[in-house]
Amino acid sequence: MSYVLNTPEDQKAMLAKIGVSSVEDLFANIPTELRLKRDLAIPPAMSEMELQSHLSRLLGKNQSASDAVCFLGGGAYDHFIPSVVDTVAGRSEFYTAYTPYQAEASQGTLQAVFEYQTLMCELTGLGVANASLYEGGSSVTEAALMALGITKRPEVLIAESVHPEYRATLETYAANLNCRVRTLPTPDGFLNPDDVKSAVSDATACVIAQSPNFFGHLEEMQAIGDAAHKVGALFIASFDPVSVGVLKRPGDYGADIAVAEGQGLGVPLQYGGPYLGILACHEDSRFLRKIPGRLVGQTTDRNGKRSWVLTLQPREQHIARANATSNICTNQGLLALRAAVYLTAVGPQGLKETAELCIRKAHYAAEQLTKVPGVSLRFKTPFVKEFALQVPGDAKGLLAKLRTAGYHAGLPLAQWYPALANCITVAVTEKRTKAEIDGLVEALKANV
Amino acid sequence: MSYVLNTPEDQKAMLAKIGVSSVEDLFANIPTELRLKRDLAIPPAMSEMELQSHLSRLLGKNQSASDAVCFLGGGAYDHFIPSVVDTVAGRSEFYTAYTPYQAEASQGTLQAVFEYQTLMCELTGLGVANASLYEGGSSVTEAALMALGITKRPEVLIAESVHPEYRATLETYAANLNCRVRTLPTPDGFLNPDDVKSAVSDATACVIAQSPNFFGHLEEMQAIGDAAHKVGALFIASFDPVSVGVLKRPGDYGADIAVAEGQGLGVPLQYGGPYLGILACHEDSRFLRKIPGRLVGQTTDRNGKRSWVLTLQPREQHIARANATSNICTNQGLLALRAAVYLTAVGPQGLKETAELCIRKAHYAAEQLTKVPGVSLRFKTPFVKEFALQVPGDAKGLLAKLRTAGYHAGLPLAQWYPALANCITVAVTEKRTKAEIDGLVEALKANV
Amino acid sequence: QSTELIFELSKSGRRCHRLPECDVPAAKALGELIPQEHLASTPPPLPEVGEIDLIRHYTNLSAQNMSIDTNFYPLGSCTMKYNPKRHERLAAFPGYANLHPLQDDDTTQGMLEILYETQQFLAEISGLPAVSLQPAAGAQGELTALFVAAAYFRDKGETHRKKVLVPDSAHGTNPASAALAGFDTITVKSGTNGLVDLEDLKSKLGDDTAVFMITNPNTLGLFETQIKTITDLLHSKGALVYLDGANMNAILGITRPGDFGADMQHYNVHKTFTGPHGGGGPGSGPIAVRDFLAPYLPAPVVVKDGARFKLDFDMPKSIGRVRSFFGNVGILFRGYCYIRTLGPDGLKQVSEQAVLNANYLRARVTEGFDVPHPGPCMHEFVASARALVRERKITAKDVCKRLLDFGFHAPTVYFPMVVAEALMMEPTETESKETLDAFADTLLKIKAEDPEIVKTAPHTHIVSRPDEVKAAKELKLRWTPAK
Amino acid sequence: QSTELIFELSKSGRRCHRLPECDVPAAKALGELIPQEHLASTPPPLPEVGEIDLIRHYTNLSAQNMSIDTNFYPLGSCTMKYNPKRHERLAAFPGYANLHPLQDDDTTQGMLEILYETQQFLAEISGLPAVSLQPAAGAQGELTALFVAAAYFRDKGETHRKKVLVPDSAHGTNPASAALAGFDTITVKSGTNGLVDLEDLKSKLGDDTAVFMITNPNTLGLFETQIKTITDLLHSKGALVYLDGANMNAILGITRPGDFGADMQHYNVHKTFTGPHGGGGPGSGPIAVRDFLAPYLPAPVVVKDGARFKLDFDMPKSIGRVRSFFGNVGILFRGYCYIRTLGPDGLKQVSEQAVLNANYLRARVTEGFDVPHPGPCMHEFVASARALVRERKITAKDVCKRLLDFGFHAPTVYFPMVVAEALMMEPTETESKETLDAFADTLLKIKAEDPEIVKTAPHTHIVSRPDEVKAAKELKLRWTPAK
Repeated sequence: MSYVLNTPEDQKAMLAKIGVSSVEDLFANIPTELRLKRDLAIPPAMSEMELQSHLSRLLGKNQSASDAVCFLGGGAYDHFIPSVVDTVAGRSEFYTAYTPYQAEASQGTLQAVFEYQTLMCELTGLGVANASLYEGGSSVTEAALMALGITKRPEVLIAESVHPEYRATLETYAANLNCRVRTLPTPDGFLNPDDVKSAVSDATACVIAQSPNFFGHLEEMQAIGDAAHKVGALFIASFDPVSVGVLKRPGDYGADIAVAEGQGLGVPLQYGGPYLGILACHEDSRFLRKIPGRLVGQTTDRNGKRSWVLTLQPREQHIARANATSNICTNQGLLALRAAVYLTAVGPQGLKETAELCIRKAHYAAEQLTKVPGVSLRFKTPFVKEFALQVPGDAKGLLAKLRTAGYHAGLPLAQWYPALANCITVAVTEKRTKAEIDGLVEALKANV
Repeated sequence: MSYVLNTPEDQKAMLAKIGVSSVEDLFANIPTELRLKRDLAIPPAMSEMELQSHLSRLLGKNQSASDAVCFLGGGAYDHFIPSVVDTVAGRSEFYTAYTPYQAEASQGTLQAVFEYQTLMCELTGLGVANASLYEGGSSVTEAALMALGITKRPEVLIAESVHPEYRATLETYAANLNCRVRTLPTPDGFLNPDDVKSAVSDATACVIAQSPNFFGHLEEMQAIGDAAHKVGALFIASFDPVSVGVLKRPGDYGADIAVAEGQGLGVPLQYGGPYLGILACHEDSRFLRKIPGRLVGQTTDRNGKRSWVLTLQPREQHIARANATSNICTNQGLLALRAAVYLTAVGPQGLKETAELCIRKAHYAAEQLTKVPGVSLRFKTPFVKEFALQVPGDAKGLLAKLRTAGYHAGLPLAQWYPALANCITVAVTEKRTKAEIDGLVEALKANV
Repeated sequence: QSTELIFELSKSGRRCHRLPECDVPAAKALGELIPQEHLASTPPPLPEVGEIDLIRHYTNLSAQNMSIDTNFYPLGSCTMKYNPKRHERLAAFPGYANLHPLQDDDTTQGMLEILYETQQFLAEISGLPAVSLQPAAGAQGELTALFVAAAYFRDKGETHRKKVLVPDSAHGTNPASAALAGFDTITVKSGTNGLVDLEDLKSKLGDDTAVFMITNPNTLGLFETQIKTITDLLHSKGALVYLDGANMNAILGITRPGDFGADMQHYNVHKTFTGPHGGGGPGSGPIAVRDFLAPYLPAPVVVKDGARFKLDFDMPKSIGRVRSFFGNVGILFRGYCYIRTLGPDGLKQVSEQAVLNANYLRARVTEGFDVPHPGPCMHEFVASARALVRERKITAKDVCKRLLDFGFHAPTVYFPMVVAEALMMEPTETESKETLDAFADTLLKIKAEDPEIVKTAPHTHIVSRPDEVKAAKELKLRWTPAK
Repeated sequence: QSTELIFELSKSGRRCHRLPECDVPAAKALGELIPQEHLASTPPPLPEVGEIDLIRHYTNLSAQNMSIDTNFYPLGSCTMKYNPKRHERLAAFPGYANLHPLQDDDTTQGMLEILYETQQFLAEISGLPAVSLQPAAGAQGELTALFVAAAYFRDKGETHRKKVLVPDSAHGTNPASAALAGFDTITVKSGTNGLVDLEDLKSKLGDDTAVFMITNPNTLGLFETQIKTITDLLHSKGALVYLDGANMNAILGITRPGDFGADMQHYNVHKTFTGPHGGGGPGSGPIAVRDFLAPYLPAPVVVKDGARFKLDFDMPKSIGRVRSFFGNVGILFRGYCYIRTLGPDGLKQVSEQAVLNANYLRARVTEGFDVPHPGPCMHEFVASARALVRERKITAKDVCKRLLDFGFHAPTVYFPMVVAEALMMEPTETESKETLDAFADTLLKIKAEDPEIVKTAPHTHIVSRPDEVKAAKELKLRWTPAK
């Protein structure tokens, strides 16, 4: 089975036109000794009906966020996705199109990306946003690379409270370049601006902090940024795009580059990807020369009509090759579209209400959960939709028991922070009801 | 909450233009004493998130054909629906369009219906098909009304083995017209052509038989049709559109009008509707004058380009009013589209294989089930994908037990045929696997 | 894009959908399972195409339609309001989509609860307490109501009531349904004010009158101000009043047919409660009736028995079935979702804003067109292109065709028949002032355009003015292979 | 249709999505939960529109795109094959779509089984046994492979290997990735036959060579016949060979990179295995490497431990992560569905028919265009419009723009740079002979058209030749409200 259309008659006519006698002849340039002399060892073909049964069976083994109440966060959240998002992203003119190199045949994608770029500027309070990157970790890393290029300084400082997988990504990239990454410890669940002040120097290209941080708690972003700026370093802020419905935006507290994981903006959890890397920065030629990924710009066509094209392509790999600002080729076009539709659907009021519901429900949950004996908030700083709890005894074992009770109750932090041995983070989105939170509290009571 | 767009400022501007001071003024023509002075007693508004949770909860109470293995038939079947059917029917240009009265703005729908009509001709072996009717029962009824009109005779003969709900529908309509409906008994699970010969007369407008019939068994359609034709009556055949992948078509065995429930052609079970009423007949002016429902015809536009329009509209209610051939206004456009896509997706070979798989699996199931003590085939005639079983003891109680075991095992026939007290019909589509059939056999063994 | 028919794309041997191998023993030839006389020698000659052919064909065909999701669609009497996307998502949930119609009630309690509540909502909105969800469409709803009326009169022994009165402005389905229910149709005239001519009605009303079928608001978009007088009059003669519910979008939560004297009504769930129109269907046409007519409704209805819901077939006076299975549940389901989304305030707001939009558009359109009947209108109104025909030889149809060039679907044209060169416009509550203004501006612009451009329109669509006479004369209702 | 921006449709107070009331106690002001200094005074100035505005806007925007589902899309090097609809249905199953990336392995056994099998399939198809599914796109796959190579050489103490050799016909991502991995890029020339110039390669190869990045079949659509000689040569110098897997569609089941000497390769799952391109992403770029490179792969990989699957993070030599979470699982999931649908025979058929289609189209195109390199080609080929420029002043770009008027997407243009006025065409196996003929006929027709029409094309699209210079000069990367 394949999606091939040529019938035996077609093939005969085509071979005749080509002037060869068999399809095999077309592969004559592949030396015989390099040919695979057997069938590939993969399972035999399946019809659609069989494939669907097969996957129903396999996926039935998973216990997804539809099968258990989900309080998991850590950079991916169970936010509600309005049906209009699926409807628009399901238009095959969007999802089966390629990169909009032929502008006339791609105005739909181009305009949607231009709108996405504008929306990202509105979310971040900054002047320019690119057409998206792979995910949150890529955004942090590319922002750091930008800062290294812009400042021509060798050192990146990053808070330990930034998503550990973003930090790991940055470190992988940095390992091969002439730069160093220093992690600033956050033993109390936040980055102390005084520690930043003592850590920065004229070697510092940038300071990277995240707020709400990986524990869900807020950082003193203005003070951190000020400390960075004092030595001429850039300040890179990793933020939660849903939270800015009520919180100040990166541009409001002085970030030079804002980065985020955009999954919360209408992207399904889908086991971690594809997600959406957001990156916005100052509208400043120093930044524009170094911004990675695609950019859509407005122009006019030969009849003077407003239109959109990919622009500043000379930065990109397919033109600049080894001198490109980044090796990135694909953006996450379809996810950028989802985010644009999501933000349009919720509007300013809806984003505000969503953020506020998350905050209220998270605080209610924290209040109720910490009434359970032995359970306490691990950190004292304010939090948004996620928070770190100290639980009695073995966190992993406790979480396993809560799963049996129907709750994905939280993430055990020890895998990333060995010092936080019996701590978990609990995330509460607008989808969680009081009844579900109360249910979790009861289940916790029964299992500690 | 509603889908209203007017803001308070819009409303003010609009009222000013109209020249009234409030929306209330626009309702001045409704006498005060007729106004509803209270709120409607319906529950308060729900957000999308709440509605989705609410319906998840309600639908979770159902045990659908996804939750238990489905052997139910009786005119609605759990056939596989290729994903392309959903994709096409999900195009909003199709599902949010109206009746194609403005041909230029509706060529998509018109061409799709023209293709549907052609496909129905190919399925039935007849020359003309309409743009669809409500469902199987409407098709039988409208065909009978056609026959009454064409022959100007007063009597309709219908086999008792025709779907009982189609017969009930026909009787409801006939009750108000100058005609009579006589049901020809089928005590052995089929209509004996000899009984037809003795029943027909020059008062007979038509004979209606169904094959495979309500029990899933075949009728001697050629002989029944011959008997009808002998007295100048029409022969109306109700058939299964999937079965003609291997069975003779109504046109092949002499039917004058072919009718069917089209649900099996890519329409979800969705608790009984919307489904698809198929109706095809001879290409003959006597028939064309009486054919109910919409028809799409080919023509050319003012530049000579092939195009499609609704045609023969003078038959229809919006022009002929009381003299219309039928009162039907809507067809089942979206379901006709689904059927067209389904048939295009399966093609001749796929329809054949589907029909053959149903037959083979049904016969395997019958063979295995009748090995269970006390279980036997109720009728001796050949069957296709459904068959009638005699079971020991209380059929309804047995079925309830099998449901607990995870099987929608069959339909108890007594509700329609009191004489068939402990009989059930079991339907087996191409979706049922050997493992599922064997599972049913085991469950039956354990419960008889 | 190509306008080839799918049959013309067919090539022998191509395939899209494939079936699995047979997993039950298949040693026997098919002819051993089914007698040879029943078997065809070949399957039907369906098209043979690949999946990419199929998808491109239908995707490109879809682009040849105007639709609510792409264009303003002010088709009078059709209530082309926005169809919420959440309904499509919810209707695809397997717990609904994969529910077999003949499952035991024990396995459909969630579904039955939805349908039971839907019955209650429709009863409350109409002020008529007994509801049948069975009719598949508005026209079948009308017919079912007339069957109910006929059964009621038969039961009362009043079989002499053979006449159904219908205003001249009524939808064509009204007289067609009356005929199919075995009644004779008598037309009642409209007055110059567009309302039922009371004197004409009185003159035609008699002891043989079974039912008066009235549309209110009527097809001119006017509320029948004397409706109570009319219904009282009918009742005084022992006749029933049937309300054509096509225009319910104007009066949700504002006035109820049961309260102004209707004994029966149908709903178009696909109009008022946003079932998508699907290019001409499916619809759903439930009816609501007074208590004394309840026994005659089609069976089954959903009843609540303690905490359990069930289908009640025990209705000895029922007219029987008007279709197989329960009804067009898919559309009812969407209607249920809509009513639950809006609640009482939202529903009332629908009618208020639909009426506001119609009156605003009416005010804009009167800047250049006659609107023969006085305002305020309800949810729709009828303009006339009479003057345009006279002055510039541009017909209502020409205007409609030209509108298509500007991305607007046409209004309903030449209906109702009581208005010459009628253009019937229903904007619905889901359109914005900006859209209404853009449409009105375009209408006014067309009025002033070079008549030649208007009379040869549309110019931007895939076809222009298909020849309807030729279609009917050289009847070609199916594709046939070229020889 | 309107081309207004969504911001221009905004009106204060309009809403689409609504939230439920807060169901937990909400007595406290927000400022009591979150210190005031963190709170904004207003939410971001997002557009305010109704649901119908949103849907019409984006539905009409979508219609301004060409796409596989509506048009032939012979974009060379992009493998624009048909994207099966079943994948979209299956990827929406809640058991996949609602799976959180940080769930415990106990709750994701089905998912892990799918990913484990995907690793195995990709290893088998490449002949390279160790697979990482983590890279988010082809470019990231390349980069990850180079990180792996760097780590390997570091581990071996061969840090002097600082050079990466890249043919001049390579994709731009190759040198860009090499630079980002800290290597110096050296370009290797192609010979007149379009293949790697072996002498040039030898002259640039040295003890400081880390990796040779080769695309095979190369971007001219030619199989590097001396590939084994090349890879042996590299290995003899202790260097690694990296295969750019963009063109895997030509060789599935026919020859394997591992068998012809590659040590590492990436896949474009969105090209070869039908992940939809999404208007420019998401992609997915897993890599496969030889056993001795396995320890350096990014963690985690999926391993099987008895009957249980788990994410293995215990990889002390791993380069670390190249992204958060597991990978672009949605695309991998579709690739898995595709491979399971086709099986070994189907996959081989893909390459056979892709190559047949390319050669047939090549034969048709040579009727009117130069194709500088000798055939047979593999899955794509590069034609040149050189003669057309000379004779009729029509450029490759003009031809591309004019193709749009006839409903065909353009080929890839001006790439690879080694061919002047390059038109790179990849028809893929999912197109029919009819489509290829229609496309070739159109190309030949354009060649003979009035040059003025061609040079001003397209004429049937919403815009024509947007000014790219102006876009870059008068940079406008976002909408701003009019003052």
